Amino acid sequence: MNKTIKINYLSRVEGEGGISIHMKNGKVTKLNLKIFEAPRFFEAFLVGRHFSDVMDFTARICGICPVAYQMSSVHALEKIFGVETDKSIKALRRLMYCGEWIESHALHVYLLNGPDFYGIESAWAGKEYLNIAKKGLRLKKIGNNILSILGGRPIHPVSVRAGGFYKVPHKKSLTAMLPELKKAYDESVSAIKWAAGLPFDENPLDMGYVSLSHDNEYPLNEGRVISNNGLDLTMDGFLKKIQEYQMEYSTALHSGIKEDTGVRPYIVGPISRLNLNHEKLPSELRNIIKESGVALPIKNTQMGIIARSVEIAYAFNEAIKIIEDYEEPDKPFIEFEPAAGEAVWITEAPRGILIHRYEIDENGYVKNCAIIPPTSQNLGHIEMNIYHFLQNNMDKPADFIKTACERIIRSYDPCISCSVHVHIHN
Amino acid sequence: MHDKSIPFEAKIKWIKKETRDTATYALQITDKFVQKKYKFKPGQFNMLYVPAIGEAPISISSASSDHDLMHTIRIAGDVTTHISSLSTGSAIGIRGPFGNGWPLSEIKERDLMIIGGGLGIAPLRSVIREIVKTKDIKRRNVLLYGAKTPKDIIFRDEYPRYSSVFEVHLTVDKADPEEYWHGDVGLITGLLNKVSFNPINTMFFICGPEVMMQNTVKMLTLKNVPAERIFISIERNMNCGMGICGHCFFGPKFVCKNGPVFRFSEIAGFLWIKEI
Amino acid sequence: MIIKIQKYNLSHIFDRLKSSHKLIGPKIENNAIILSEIEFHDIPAGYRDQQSPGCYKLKQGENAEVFSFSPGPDSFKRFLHPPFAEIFRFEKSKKGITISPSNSDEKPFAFIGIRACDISAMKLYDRVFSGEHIRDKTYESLRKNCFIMAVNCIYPGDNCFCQSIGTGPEVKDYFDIVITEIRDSFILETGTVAGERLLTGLQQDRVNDNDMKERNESIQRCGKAMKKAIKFDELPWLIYRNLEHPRWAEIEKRDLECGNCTQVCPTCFCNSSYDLVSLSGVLKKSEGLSGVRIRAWDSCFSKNFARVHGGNFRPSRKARYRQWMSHKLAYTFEQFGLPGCVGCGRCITWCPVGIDITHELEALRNAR
Amino acid sequence: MKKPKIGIFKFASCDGCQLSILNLEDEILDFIELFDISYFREASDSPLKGQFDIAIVEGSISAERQRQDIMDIRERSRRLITIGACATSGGLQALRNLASLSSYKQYVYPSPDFIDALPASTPISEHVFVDYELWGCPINKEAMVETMVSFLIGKRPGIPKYSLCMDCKGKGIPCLLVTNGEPCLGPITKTGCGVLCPSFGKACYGCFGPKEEANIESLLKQFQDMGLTQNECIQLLDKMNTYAYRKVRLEGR
Ligand SMILES: Cc1cc2nc3c(=O)[nH]c(=O)nc-3n(C[C@H](O)[C@H](O)[C@H](O)COP(=O)(O)OP(=O)(O)OC[C@H]3O[C@@H](n4cnc5c(N)ncnc54)[C@H](O)[C@@H]3O)c2cc1C
Ligand code: SF4
Ligand code: SF4
Ligand code: SF4
Repeated sequence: MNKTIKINYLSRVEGEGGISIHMKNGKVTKLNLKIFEAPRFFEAFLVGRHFSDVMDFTARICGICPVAYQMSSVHALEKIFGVETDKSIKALRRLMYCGEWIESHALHVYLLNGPDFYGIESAWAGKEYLNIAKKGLRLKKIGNNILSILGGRPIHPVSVRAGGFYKVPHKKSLTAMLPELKKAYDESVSAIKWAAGLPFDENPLDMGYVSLSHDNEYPLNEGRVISNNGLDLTMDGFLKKIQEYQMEYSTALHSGIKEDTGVRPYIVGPISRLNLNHEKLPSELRNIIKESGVALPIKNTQMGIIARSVEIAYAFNEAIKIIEDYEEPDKPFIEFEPAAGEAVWITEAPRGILIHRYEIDENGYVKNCAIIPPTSQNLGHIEMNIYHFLQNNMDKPADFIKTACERIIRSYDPCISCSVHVHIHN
Repeated sequence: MHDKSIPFEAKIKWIKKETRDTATYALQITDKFVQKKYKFKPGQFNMLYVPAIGEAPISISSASSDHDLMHTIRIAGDVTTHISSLSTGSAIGIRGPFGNGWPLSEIKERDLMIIGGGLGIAPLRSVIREIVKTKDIKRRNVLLYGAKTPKDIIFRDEYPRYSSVFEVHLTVDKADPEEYWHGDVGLITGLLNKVSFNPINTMFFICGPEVMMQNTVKMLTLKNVPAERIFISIERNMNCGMGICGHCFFGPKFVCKNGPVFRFSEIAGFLWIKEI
Repeated sequence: MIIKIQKYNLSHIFDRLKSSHKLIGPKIENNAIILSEIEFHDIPAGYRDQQSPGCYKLKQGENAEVFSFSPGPDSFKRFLHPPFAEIFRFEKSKKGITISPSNSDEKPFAFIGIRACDISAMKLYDRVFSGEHIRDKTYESLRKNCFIMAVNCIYPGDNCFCQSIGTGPEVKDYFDIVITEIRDSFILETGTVAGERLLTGLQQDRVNDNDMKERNESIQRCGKAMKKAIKFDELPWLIYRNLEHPRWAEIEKRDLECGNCTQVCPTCFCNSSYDLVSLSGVLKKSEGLSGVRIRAWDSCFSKNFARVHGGNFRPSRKARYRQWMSHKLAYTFEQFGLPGCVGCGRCITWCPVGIDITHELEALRNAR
Repeated sequence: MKKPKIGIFKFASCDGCQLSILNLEDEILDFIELFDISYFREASDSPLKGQFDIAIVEGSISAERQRQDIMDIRERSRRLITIGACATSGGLQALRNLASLSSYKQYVYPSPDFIDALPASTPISEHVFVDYELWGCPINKEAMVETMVSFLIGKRPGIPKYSLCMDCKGKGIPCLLVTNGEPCLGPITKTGCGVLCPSFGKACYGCFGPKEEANIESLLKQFQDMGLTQNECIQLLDKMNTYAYRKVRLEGR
């Protein structure tokens, strides 16, 4: 029995991609997750630019998670220049990231992924779903507001610079947000239960989860890279541990963890973060997870929607804490002299760890750079996941397989625009 | 004083099509009180307002003795296009009247020559109708009007009536082969050469495209008409109509407030300066 | 009424004024002196600014005087002629059009530390927006009951030339109170009953002849110290004679047309009105529309400013620059009987490429 | 009145401008009420078919496949609006137009031959007729609303083309160029962002592209007088709207 399944253009994912599958005699003979988003060559034209352009440029890789790019790059640069920012700057950056997590996760949970569970083609295709979508938009808006206060606008904010911020907000303008943040937090907590109650297909998969880990916080901007398979590496160490490779059908590079037997796919993102760091969550959230009957670790990627919902609630919680503790710094940024050097930095983008590596010359210009976005790290894993699914569902009708594959892909919240800007570093 | 920055409502009473892109609209001011208080002079204009689209300055083309308040409008851009899509009974906003109007007091003892080009006849119609109403034929009244083609002649059916009081001369830039045309062909300046007048005792009211006015004025000056006797109505971009927005500057003049009618001698120094 | 007070006593006047007015005065923000709602301690006492064409530097003052600085980019204009003002709301339905004028019921402004040049500009504004023939409600509602606490300049800014126009440095009229700083005191003169009422019962000293002498001398000294000047009596003819001078084409090369000069100019009033409709203002069911009419700052430097259907009266940059300068130095006299340039020097300082109106005027004088 | 049919299309871009539409939040439901969004990959499954009253296009043309697609979309659409720096001026990725494609491919990809990329990243208007261009990186959502409302009620969108400085002054922000000597692109850049960078004390870096008749040479000369090198000046312009700024400079010559 031969079967060919093709999705020319994936919808409700960010960027341009498709998939083509071929099965023959009960075997999957071809499984190509095609990424045909046109390449934009970011790493190439970053070379020769002044370091101060880096945050503005890399933000343009992705309109959904620009802050992630700014965070990975600004920390990498600060590491090169030996700049240690003070406590309140660190807190503000964390707050900014919370805004982005909320905005990005809410978009995915309510507008992109949510409709899958209701069998509709878009968030506005059904009257019943519209109220759920509205709630999502409300949460998303608050995430955007956080970003607007800190960076002027939610997409490509303008305030991040090496050493701190161009300008930091007054405490007043932040505390003004507290009432709506608290309301949103409550709403997002009950949304965890909603997410946990959605119908999930059976497709458990043993996976290699990878995320940052930090001694006393849920990871965002700092930490070591760990996995459930015993990995525990510094940021530099992790970059050495992975291998990037190009597939003929994809403008995005894939990557995997180097092992004696070859490269092994791994998964990054909310599921990994939650599985590896849930004990860093506030106890209230831990209880909610338990009450909702969610068994950790999550082994089904469809349940990513739960992990995202948990993280939305966490981000609200964290934002409230940060704002309440916030003290305006004396100066929005620390002065420094740029110096030659190189560094790797990894932060937790909404979709998982985002790796940046820069080499700067003595005048402060970029000599070399590499960016490995979370989605390209996940590509191999997505293929593996689909492969696994196909093996158990080979006999199902093509339409069923098609929808299921699309749902699997979507459950990773892949950001294809991001993924095509990778650069082989080794 | 009425706040002229706030429009009031009027309803379209009737519409008469003049040419393919121009029509005359009779308006009735809705509010009785405003209606009563609303007074204008020939040559003044209103800012017509289509909510959400914007405003356009439009001359009043009726005489104050006319029963209806009329505007004759050519489709030019957003606002005028929207007006052209309105029908009888539709509402429109008005602010005004604005501007100074034609100096009727100055023609008392003199002959009058009205020179209109294209749509420039609209604000002049106001004067024409006023004079026709009063049958003032002690003086010599001449009307020269030029349009692009016979089809573009505005108020075409009205000239026979005006000829009881005015010597009417029509000309077109180009005769239309499809239509019988027995009038003149050529620019308005050509017509001016054919009509005799007393340069010392005639007043000139001119309105039309800026080049036409420039050339007409040039010729009149050559024919020894004193600059004080020539009045022209100027067009500029307008936004407020009352001298606070600065869009309509013509040299030191606000066209909306000091004009749109200017004595040529007042602005002679600026008329020839490019991009003033 | 003329009185003398100890400097710190000014804060009591502030307190009194605060109950009825919004105090608008100088304050440092982002390395420059701007105007905003202030407290007494916000006044950048002792600061000096160094200004040159296209350059402004604020120096933490060693000066003993409180009002030793000169005006920054801001002026009363932002408050009386807001950059963005709602004129009315409209609603159109099948039935007709409803217009509801927008009103603000905020406290009136008190302008603290406003200088002679800006007072001159305010006089002009009063004529522009509420002259003989027009009453602009938007302006009038903001202007009504304003309190003017002016200051006589005793140091000129580096780009000031009000002396040569006669618009400063002394505040001669149009004030409720005018302050002159002498050593450790302020001399306060009142110009209106409102001014007098504010000062009654305040702890004060007698003003003697010496004080007044010192007052007059320091203002005079300030006038003499100005580095810039224009030949005022040659205006407007110098401009009218030279409307087609080749210099305009030369300026065109440098001119950025960014509009900074017009926006900082306290006499530039040009604006554009337009309707704003949001998506929810398009009422699908009733085929109606609702929205607001906005009046926003504009400038003769915007290309669309002189645009009409099918054309533009000032298509070239040089014509637009000429329009600006001619309006400032020539047209306004004819329009309103007041100078359109009050000599504050703002357009010189805040022009990013430092085009200097006094130099350009000089250049026009020179043979072609 | 039937709802106008809208298609939202993407080419080489970051998705930020499309996201600005979803970021309308409060107004997105009105948007759906007033328009029939019949194609929007990022948010909906419905397939590409039929004609459109408005095609909203994000992203630049940088692969042969895209060149074909944009012509197809244009033929199906009554109006075509480009949104964002990528679609209107080639975007940040147009920086690669300055270098050779093969060297770029080699820099990024181990097997460059698999990659379909045109030698340059170009704005939509280089390929098909564009009815209206919305600038910005990303676009401003109010401008998006104004454009869509204008389409509905039949008028020209009232989006200014003058400099950022005009609005910067309106906001009362002291000029960074004059007070701090920062090389701010405000004087030659179109307004539209809401004066973000100057309000953060950062020099404008030109998200909204050149203003009408930008006098770039004069500003660059000023920057050089302030001590910037030629290379620094060029790099200021070579950002998201490099293609547009370069075009203005070439045409100015
Ligand atoms: C005193 C006077 C009397 C007139 N009398 C008549 C008359 O009797 N009959 C008649 O038909 N016409 C008359 N006109 C001409 C008439 O006002 C114009 O044809 C009319 O303004 C066109 O308006 P519109 O909105 O249709 O055209 P548009 O060109 O769409 O708009 C006109 C105005 O909108 C603004 N505008 C347009 N586009 C832009 C843009 N891209 N950016 C910024 N601003 C823009 C401009 O301020 C412009 O003035 C008169 C004009 C004046 C000054
Ligand atoms: S015309 Fe120009 S110079 Fe005159 S007030 Fe208006 S903006 Fe200022
Ligand atoms: S213009 Fe900017 S924000 Fe818009 S898609 Fe392109 S990179 Fe993203
Ligand atoms: S800061 Fe920039 S945008 Fe603002 S006025 Fe100065 S040059 Fe213009």
